[in-house]
Amino acid sequence: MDMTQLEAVNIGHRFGQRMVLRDVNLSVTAGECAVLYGANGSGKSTLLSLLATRLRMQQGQCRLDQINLHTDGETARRHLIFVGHHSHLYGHLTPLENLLFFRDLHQCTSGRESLIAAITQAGLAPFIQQPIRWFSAGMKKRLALARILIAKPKLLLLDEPYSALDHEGIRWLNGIIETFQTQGGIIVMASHDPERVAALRHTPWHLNGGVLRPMGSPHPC
Amino acid sequence: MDMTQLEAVNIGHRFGQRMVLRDVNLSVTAGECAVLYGANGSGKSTLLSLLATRLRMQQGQCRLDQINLHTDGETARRHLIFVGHHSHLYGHLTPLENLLFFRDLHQCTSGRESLIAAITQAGLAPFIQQPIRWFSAGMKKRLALARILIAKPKLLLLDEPYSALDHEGIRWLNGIIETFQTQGGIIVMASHDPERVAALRHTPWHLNGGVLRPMGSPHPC
Amino acid sequence: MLKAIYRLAWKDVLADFRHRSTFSSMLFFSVAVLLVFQAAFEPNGQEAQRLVPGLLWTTVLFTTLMGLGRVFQSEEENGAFEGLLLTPLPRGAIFFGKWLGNLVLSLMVMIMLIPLTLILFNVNIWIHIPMLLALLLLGTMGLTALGVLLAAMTQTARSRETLLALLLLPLVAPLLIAGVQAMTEVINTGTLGGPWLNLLLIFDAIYLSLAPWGFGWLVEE
Amino acid sequence: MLKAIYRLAWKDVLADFRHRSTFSSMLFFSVAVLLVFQAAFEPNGQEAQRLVPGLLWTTVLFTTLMGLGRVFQSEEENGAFEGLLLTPLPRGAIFFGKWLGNLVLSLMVMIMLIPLTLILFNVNIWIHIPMLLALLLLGTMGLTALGVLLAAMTQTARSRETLLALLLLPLVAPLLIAGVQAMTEVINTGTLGGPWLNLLLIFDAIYLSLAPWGFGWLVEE
Amino acid sequence: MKRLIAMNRWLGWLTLILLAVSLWLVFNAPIDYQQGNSVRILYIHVPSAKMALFVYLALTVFSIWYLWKKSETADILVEASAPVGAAFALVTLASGSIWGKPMWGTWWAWDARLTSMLVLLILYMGIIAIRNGIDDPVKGARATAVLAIFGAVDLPIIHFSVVWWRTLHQPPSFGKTASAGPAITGPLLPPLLWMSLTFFLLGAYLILLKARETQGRRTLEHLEAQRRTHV
Ligand code: HEM
Ligand SMILES: Nc1ncnc2c1ncn2[C@@H]1O[C@H](COP(=O)(O)OP(=O)(O)OP(=O)(O)O)[C@@H](O)[C@H]1O
Ligand SMILES: Nc1ncnc2c1ncn2[C@@H]1O[C@H](COP(=O)(O)OP(=O)(O)OP(=O)(O)O)[C@@H](O)[C@H]1O
Ligand SMILES: [Mg+2]
Ligand SMILES: [Mg+2]
Repeated sequence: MDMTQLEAVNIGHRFGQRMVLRDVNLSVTAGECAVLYGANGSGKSTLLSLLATRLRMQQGQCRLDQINLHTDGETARRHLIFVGHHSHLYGHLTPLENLLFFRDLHQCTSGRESLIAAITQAGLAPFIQQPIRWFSAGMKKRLALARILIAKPKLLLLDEPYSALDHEGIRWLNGIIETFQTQGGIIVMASHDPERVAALRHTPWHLNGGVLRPMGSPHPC
Repeated sequence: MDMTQLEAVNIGHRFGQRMVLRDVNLSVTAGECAVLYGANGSGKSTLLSLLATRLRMQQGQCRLDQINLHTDGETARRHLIFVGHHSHLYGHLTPLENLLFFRDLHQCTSGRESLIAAITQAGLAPFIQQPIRWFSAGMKKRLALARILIAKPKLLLLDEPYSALDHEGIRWLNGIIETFQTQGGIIVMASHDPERVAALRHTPWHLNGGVLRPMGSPHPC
Repeated sequence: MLKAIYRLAWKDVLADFRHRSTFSSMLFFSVAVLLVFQAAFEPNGQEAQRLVPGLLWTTVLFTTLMGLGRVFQSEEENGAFEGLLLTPLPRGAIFFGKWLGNLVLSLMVMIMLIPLTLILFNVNIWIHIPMLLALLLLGTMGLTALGVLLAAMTQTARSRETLLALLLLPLVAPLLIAGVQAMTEVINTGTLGGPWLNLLLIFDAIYLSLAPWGFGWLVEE
Repeated sequence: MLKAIYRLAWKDVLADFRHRSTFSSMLFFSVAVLLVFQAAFEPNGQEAQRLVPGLLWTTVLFTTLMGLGRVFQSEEENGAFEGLLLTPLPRGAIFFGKWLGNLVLSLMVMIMLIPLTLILFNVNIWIHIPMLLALLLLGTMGLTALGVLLAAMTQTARSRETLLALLLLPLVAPLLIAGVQAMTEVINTGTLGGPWLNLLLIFDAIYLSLAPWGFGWLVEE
Repeated sequence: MKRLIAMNRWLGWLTLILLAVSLWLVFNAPIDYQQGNSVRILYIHVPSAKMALFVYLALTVFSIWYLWKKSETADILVEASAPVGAAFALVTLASGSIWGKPMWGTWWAWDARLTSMLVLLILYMGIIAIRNGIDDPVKGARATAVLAIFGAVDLPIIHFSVVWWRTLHQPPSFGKTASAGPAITGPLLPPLLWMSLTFFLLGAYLILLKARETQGRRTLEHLEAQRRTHV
């Protein structure tokens, strides 16, 4: 099998007149986890949205293996999962219904049992019959993250995945990420939490003034 | 001046048939910061909503100085500020308009300049003319927190205040909290982040199975 | 407190009006409704005069209905409605803020709508315009009170708009009938008065006195 | 892909329909609209027959309009619409999923609405029912296509309903006029055909072929 | 609540017996010289019309009780009465229309009573819809109660419509206000009274049945939730 690879070249992005990203170059190979640090409003979420094909690429190019994210969004989306600030869940559906819906729309093949297993792993088994509207912040986050377990993506995009999770939830997530890494997946993550990322094998990057630079030390500020 | 005091006695709460809090007793005096730890879904946000008079008290009693939170919600709300998971901001208004609206509805007396000063402190001065809909997660959080600066509450309720904030934002927030403590305010905060709270003078509590217990060591888990 | 009510109305209507011209879109909507009626019914000369009261009232009713869906929409994002309930205002004040905002908007639409209808349907009853306007305004006061209450009621419901419409129409039917009959009387006899007007006033009084109270019950947790 | 379209329609409508009363609310809303028209216009015996096409079409229009607000409502919470756009489905499929769900619901309402209208307005044209239904269905196909498109367009705009209706009505006016005329012909001559029917078909073809394409453009950022 | 439910079985049998008696009376009642056999619709139409109004009255009382005391029993009763009332309203409208065809020569006319009865049916449907449409049980209960109280404005309009406005519909023909028009007297009256009593009991029986089902469902949901939390 070929090594999976994500290659972003000279990405630039502006909102109105404001240049948020300039000449961003990012290259991540199989099993690697790139962590984006940067101040509030520095453009981390914007970069992730670009990689997730949510925003239209304005400048530069980005490919995941042979797939050009810019021109071939549909194929690209088949191989990536993005868990962002929002949980993308339907409040009136139960956890299981949410995952079933996700599975069908992403055309995954996982059976019902594996969905239930994912929910159990996330610690939500007692709530499997309840509409998720009244879930606590952390419970929603766990369910959003449980989607990683049912699709088998090549690329995982995480925007502040640790927020709202408790201690045990963080361990669970780090476990998932590690497994994903050993299976040759690619991860790009935005975070403000060097302490939590520390447990992972990762490459830190720093985004400042729209420019992305690799960071020497694993402990930034 | 009397010492301000928050006194919650035997608070219980159920959602439908599920008992989320049982016999919670919490007493916080002026200048103290009580930090609630607990697993996801353990009821921290619920407890804060009760203290904020957002949920109706089902069992037990709670008073802030002489004010009974249960029976005299309107007076109580005059003396407290709650910054929760949601920012409670209007997407189509600018930061200044949002704060003006907040000020008028809370019947605070702070002038326009002090609002602008608060926005500047939060690091949002460059964006003062933009509707906040497109702000990044951290920028919204900063604006939500800036409200603390314009009202002079006795009680501050914070639900995971550190999430989405960058390193500098956290320092800023901790500064605000410290000032607030020295002025004799009361803080109750829910968090999953012992590392960040560590910088504060605080009393840790642990919520488990609906029961609230003081925690011995300042570093839980 | 009056200031707070004004502020609330201001946020909903005037700020909106300033940037986005809700007003003109409501006006265009009502003109479009008139056009649809014209296309559907093709009334001839005599018919038209008889139909004018019905046309005006149904147009005002559907325009208000469209506007009402919007009342709580801006409150949804970022949980802003919760923020409103955390202010020290009595619930009645929040209700009247919302009511006032909507009423002002409807009034402005009506001022334009009446002459437009007379022109489009070629009916020569220009001297009655002040009385027509007064009647519509009276009707809209009750209509809006009921509408704001129902909008608050259906805010968290699924298929919100459908439900709002379903609940509003039967409840306003008596008000509508009274309004149409009173207006027919004005057009035929040139005088404002009689039992239908009294009925209209009674319904206004009932709805305006009960609605704030009902609103308080609804939003209490 | 067909499965995904079906799934989308299912989530929006059928699941809702299974345990909730969306369908009956829409049906009774349309009855209420009939009632409002009766109260407003009070047509007599002969007038009624002439008005039936107009009544049916305006009622269907308002009912569809009310239903459309619902289309994207469940997508708002937790940014679920963004989640939909992150699936590997082509945008057209998402459009058709939404369209199908709405069409099915409208169709069911119309099947009940036609006999009810004939009974309530005491018009004896029972033998034409299949043709009336066919005409309404044809019209609704185009109407719903346009409606879903505009609901998506105005989704992020404030004053969504107003704007939606504002944009929808002028575009729909030609379709509506063609429908009313074709139906009048059916009632008068008992035959389905002629230039108005062709016009209806042409509008349907245009809206249905352009709308998915427009949808793709709109949701792209 | 428990006691009410225990009563229910007896109520059921009683209703059945009364139904038999009244049906016997109905089919032995004389045929009206003007209206022919179709007069028998009267025995369905009038009691169900009275019940449609009465159930709404009860619904209003339950709603006030709920808002005041926050009693779950009241909430369950509100939820249970709405469909029963809607059924009675539907029967009234259907039987009225069927009767109207031979009597007035049309299924439907827009007179005040008929229209306000239609409004009542729509209101019932609105109450059912909002009850089902809100996920949060407490919010849903409160919204339903407030709506029901607002809808009560329609009740006097229906009842007095025949007095206030000149209508096609029969004016009241028994009871205190029976002054104008031909009153129902003689042999027609006893079966009507029996039938009214039967319908009253039937209404109470149905409401309690539905209430029991609702309560059972809620308990089941609770047990289910508990079981899952403990496993
Ligand atoms: C769809 C059509 C009809 C509707 C909705 C309707 C509705 C009602 C209602 C609501 C009542 C009870 C009023 C009260 O208790 O305050 C009633 C009573 C009655 N209706 Fe009808 N009705 C309809 C058609 C008819 C027809 C066609 C007849 C016979 C010609 C009829 C004869 C009566 C009589 C005799 C009473 C008893 C009067 C009284 O005691 O108040 N109805 N109807
Ligand atoms: N859709 C948009 N339209 C206009 N401006 C936008 C939009 N999205 C983001 N921005 C702006 O782009 C900048 C970067 O936002 P982004 O969300 O990428 O920041 P971030 O690095 O994720 O910050 P945080 O750490 O607070 O999450 C911000 O100044 C924001 O206001
Ligand atoms: N309005 C509500 N209706 C029903 N259940 C609710 C409601 N609000 C919260 N819950 C339930 O109460 C429990 C406690 O929720 P809460 O939000 O207080 O947890 P939390 O301690 O804040 O968790 P987190 O750390 O994830 O934020 C959860 O199981 C949640 O599902
Ligand atoms: Mg971000
Ligand atoms: Mg929480």
